[in-house]
Amino acid sequence: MLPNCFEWAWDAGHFLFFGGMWYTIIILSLGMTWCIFKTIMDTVSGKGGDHH
Amino acid sequence: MTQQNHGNAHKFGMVIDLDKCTGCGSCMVACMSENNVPFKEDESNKKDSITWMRVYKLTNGKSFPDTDVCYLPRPCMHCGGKGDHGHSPCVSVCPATATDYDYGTGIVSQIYTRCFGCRYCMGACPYHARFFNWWDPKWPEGMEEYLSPDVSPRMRGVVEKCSFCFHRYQAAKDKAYLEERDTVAEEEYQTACTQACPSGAITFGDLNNPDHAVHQLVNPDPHHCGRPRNPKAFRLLERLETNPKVYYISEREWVRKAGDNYLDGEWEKAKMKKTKGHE
Amino acid sequence: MSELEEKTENGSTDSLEMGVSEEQKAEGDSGIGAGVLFFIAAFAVCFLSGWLLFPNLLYSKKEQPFNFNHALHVEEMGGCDSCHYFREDGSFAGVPKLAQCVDCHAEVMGDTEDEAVFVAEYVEKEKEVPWLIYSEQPDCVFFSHSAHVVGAQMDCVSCHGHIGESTTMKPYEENRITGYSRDIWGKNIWGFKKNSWDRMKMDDCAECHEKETGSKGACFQCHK
Amino acid sequence: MDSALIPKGANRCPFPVFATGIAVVGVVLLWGVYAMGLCWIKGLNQTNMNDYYGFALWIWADLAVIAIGGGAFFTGLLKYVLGIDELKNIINLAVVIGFICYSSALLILAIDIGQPLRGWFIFWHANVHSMLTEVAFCLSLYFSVLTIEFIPLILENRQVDKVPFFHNLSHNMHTAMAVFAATGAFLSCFHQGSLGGVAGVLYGRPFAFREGLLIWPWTFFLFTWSAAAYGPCFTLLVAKMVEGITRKKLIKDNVIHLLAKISGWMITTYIVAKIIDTIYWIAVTAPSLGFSVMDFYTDNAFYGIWILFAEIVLGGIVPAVILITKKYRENSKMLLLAIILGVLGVCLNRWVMVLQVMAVPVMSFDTWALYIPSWQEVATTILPVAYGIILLALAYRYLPMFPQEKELSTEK
Repeated sequence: MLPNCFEWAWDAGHFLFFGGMWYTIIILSLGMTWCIFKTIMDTVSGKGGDHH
Repeated sequence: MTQQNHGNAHKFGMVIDLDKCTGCGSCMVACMSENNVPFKEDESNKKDSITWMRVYKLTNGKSFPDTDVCYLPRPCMHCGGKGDHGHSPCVSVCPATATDYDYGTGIVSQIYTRCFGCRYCMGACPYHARFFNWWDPKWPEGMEEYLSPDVSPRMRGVVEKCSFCFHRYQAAKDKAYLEERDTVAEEEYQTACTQACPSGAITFGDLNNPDHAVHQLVNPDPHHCGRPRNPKAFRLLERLETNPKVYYISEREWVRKAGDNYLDGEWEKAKMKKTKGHE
Repeated sequence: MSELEEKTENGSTDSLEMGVSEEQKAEGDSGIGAGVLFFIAAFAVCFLSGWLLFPNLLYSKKEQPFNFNHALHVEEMGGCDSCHYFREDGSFAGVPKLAQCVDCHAEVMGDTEDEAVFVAEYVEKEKEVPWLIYSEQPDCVFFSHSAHVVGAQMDCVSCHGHIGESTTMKPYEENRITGYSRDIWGKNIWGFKKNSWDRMKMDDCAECHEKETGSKGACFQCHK
Repeated sequence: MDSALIPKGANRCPFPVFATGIAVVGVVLLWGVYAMGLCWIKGLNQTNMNDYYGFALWIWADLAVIAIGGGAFFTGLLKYVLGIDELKNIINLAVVIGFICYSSALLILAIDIGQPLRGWFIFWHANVHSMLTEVAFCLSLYFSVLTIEFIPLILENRQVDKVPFFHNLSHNMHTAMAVFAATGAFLSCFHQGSLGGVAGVLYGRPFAFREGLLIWPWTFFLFTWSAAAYGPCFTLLVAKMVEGITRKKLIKDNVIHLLAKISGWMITTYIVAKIIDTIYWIAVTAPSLGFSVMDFYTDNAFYGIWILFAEIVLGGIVPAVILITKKYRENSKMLLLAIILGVLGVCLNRWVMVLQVMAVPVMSFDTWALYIPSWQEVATTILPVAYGIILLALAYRYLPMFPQEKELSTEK
């Protein structure tokens, strides 16, 4: 599962499966990182708060 | 799952002569004591008690005086799976690789410390050869001293099953190594049930070795995943393509028919084809 | 409108009206500095406690019943197999039983304290020595000494290290959670190993098996 | 008492009434937690499962909640990816329901395994060829997607929203939501499917086994499709229930009818595929393994052919016809009937694919096995329902879950 994790068997199935898994995890974490980063920038520049 | 442990492939298997089996249950008892199989305080409910080897009672459904009974001992079938590639029904579904197919021996393993008890393999096995430890094993006082050190006892919440007494193979190999032999002789590796059977109904050996009794009894067809060429021999649920390594022999036609499921009229056709094929 | 609501609403408009003043900015800078310092300090504390404290917490140390001098015995008796031998059926005898030791140690042989303890406590009382076995594998593991020593012609050192040259017994360290010996999990908390005998985990077996036999093996090869 | 937390302009029942309601459901929840504790401490012998019934009530509940929770991914797909904007008025509800369903499913899985402390083996020692592994990975990942989708709604709580950071975070997460929703839909396709695959790959069980495409049996695709089809039915049913309990109109009819129509067409296509699959199974698959279809439905006290009829006709064709016909769909009683039948239908399908699979004998000399769940199993199955009611009640009370609520209340 992780690069340093010992796999008893390693074949194309693992490659596809974990490839898909890491791809998804990366998309999700990049998405959240972007959200939080942009929020910090927005908040520092004084956006948001009283109006909605 | 594609392990490169093909090597000098043995294919250990079992042949059970149902006409010799008296249903005495010695094989079940021998198996339980050999393999430290735990038991419950109340064994009356058979659906959650563990017997790696279980003897089923079959009847031909006819009334007296034509009634006939057959006892059918059922260990783990150590299925080779479709095409005999080692993708047994249970091995291919286990999410944690707690069970695998050994290409060197054809034996399906079960590792109790890896199993986390999802029981998917039990759902996959049509033979009900797999058992779940619903309770922690509890032995009567003093009995723990009599457990076999060669088989690890199981904890609650894991699945277990017949291993073809693999520890006996290990012991036989140990001796062979020490004596600097490459091979284990037929009689050196025999399962506990085989040796316990008083009527000699069970035969055990290497199906790939033409010198072994099991091979001679069933004459497995290598081009059809080991399907028996002996017309009196059959495997349970042959049509599912699980390719078991346990064969049964019976002279009685109704017993052979009970080994699989047939639609109306199919058995007669199959029989015709089989006899024709062997002429 | 509730009190709470009023407060928060006023609070938020206040800060907005004031904007970010110079004073606040300066405060913020020193705040960041303090934060960084705090982070580094906390990291150091966690790191060091993890490095130094954790192994001690994880492993309990036990002393052997008395000290055993391997080097001396090897010198007197010859190779490892004079005490650790194979039985006829191919199984490995492991740590010698008292009966074997008594062959020589029926009476006190040297003048060491350990020898006195051994004879007085065990030989005379006919009690087996409760040795703590450094390389004891969990119950689920099958290991064939004959396959490795006879079959593959491996020497003892490859897995057990230079224990035959030792004059003292190190303390036995037991993992408090699993109950296994530390020699199985490995000395190094990071999992690095320098020598083939530093660790005896499944991965180590598989690594060598793959190299030597071309296959990591099937489960039942090493499990029971 | 808690008026500061309630969305502006929304009308909620007095706090003591609310608290009493929560307390009543809470008692049921505690009962379930007690049973769960028993299963964890004493083991699975607390259940009536046995070696014939390795998969039982829980796994059915697991598959059922995931199927009916499918409204979240499908509505999300329609709204964020395909851009059907009206659905923004029901998406919050769909997400909350999805969150409840998936967290429940994960909890059930954690109770169901014999060695819960080894649960991580499924990730760490994964056998990627097992459908269950795929289920576990996609389920956990999709649950994180649902959490991400749920967060902005929580941040819209009146007090939380006042904090600039949270306000901006909510806004930004909405902006990126299409990415998350698309990822969620991708994950959902696989895990709904792999749940179907769990039964479909069992080639030792002719009742469950199906041929398929590459490594995926037909049940893989049928499960994904049915979850997308019936999930919205459950979303609508919950919406109707919330409206009934609060005696308020919360979602405009055009939104309801739109989702009902989409669901109807999905069910129609699904049921056509299901019928084809069933016919092929009856005519080809089962006979090739030596079984005639009636072998699966006779000789036992419970599983008659009625179950196949109920699943396909009552739970499939009937709701499909109602939902795709404008006249019936816009009749509120017929609509309610259709969504109830739909939800029951998909739950029945999951029941059949778990429990009947285990009950059917395979060896010719074996017998049918039926089982009755123990109270511990029932309690742990009800536990997620109680938890869901509480979470939904909290979300309704404190979060602006229904964007049209204000408008609809002033209209009155």
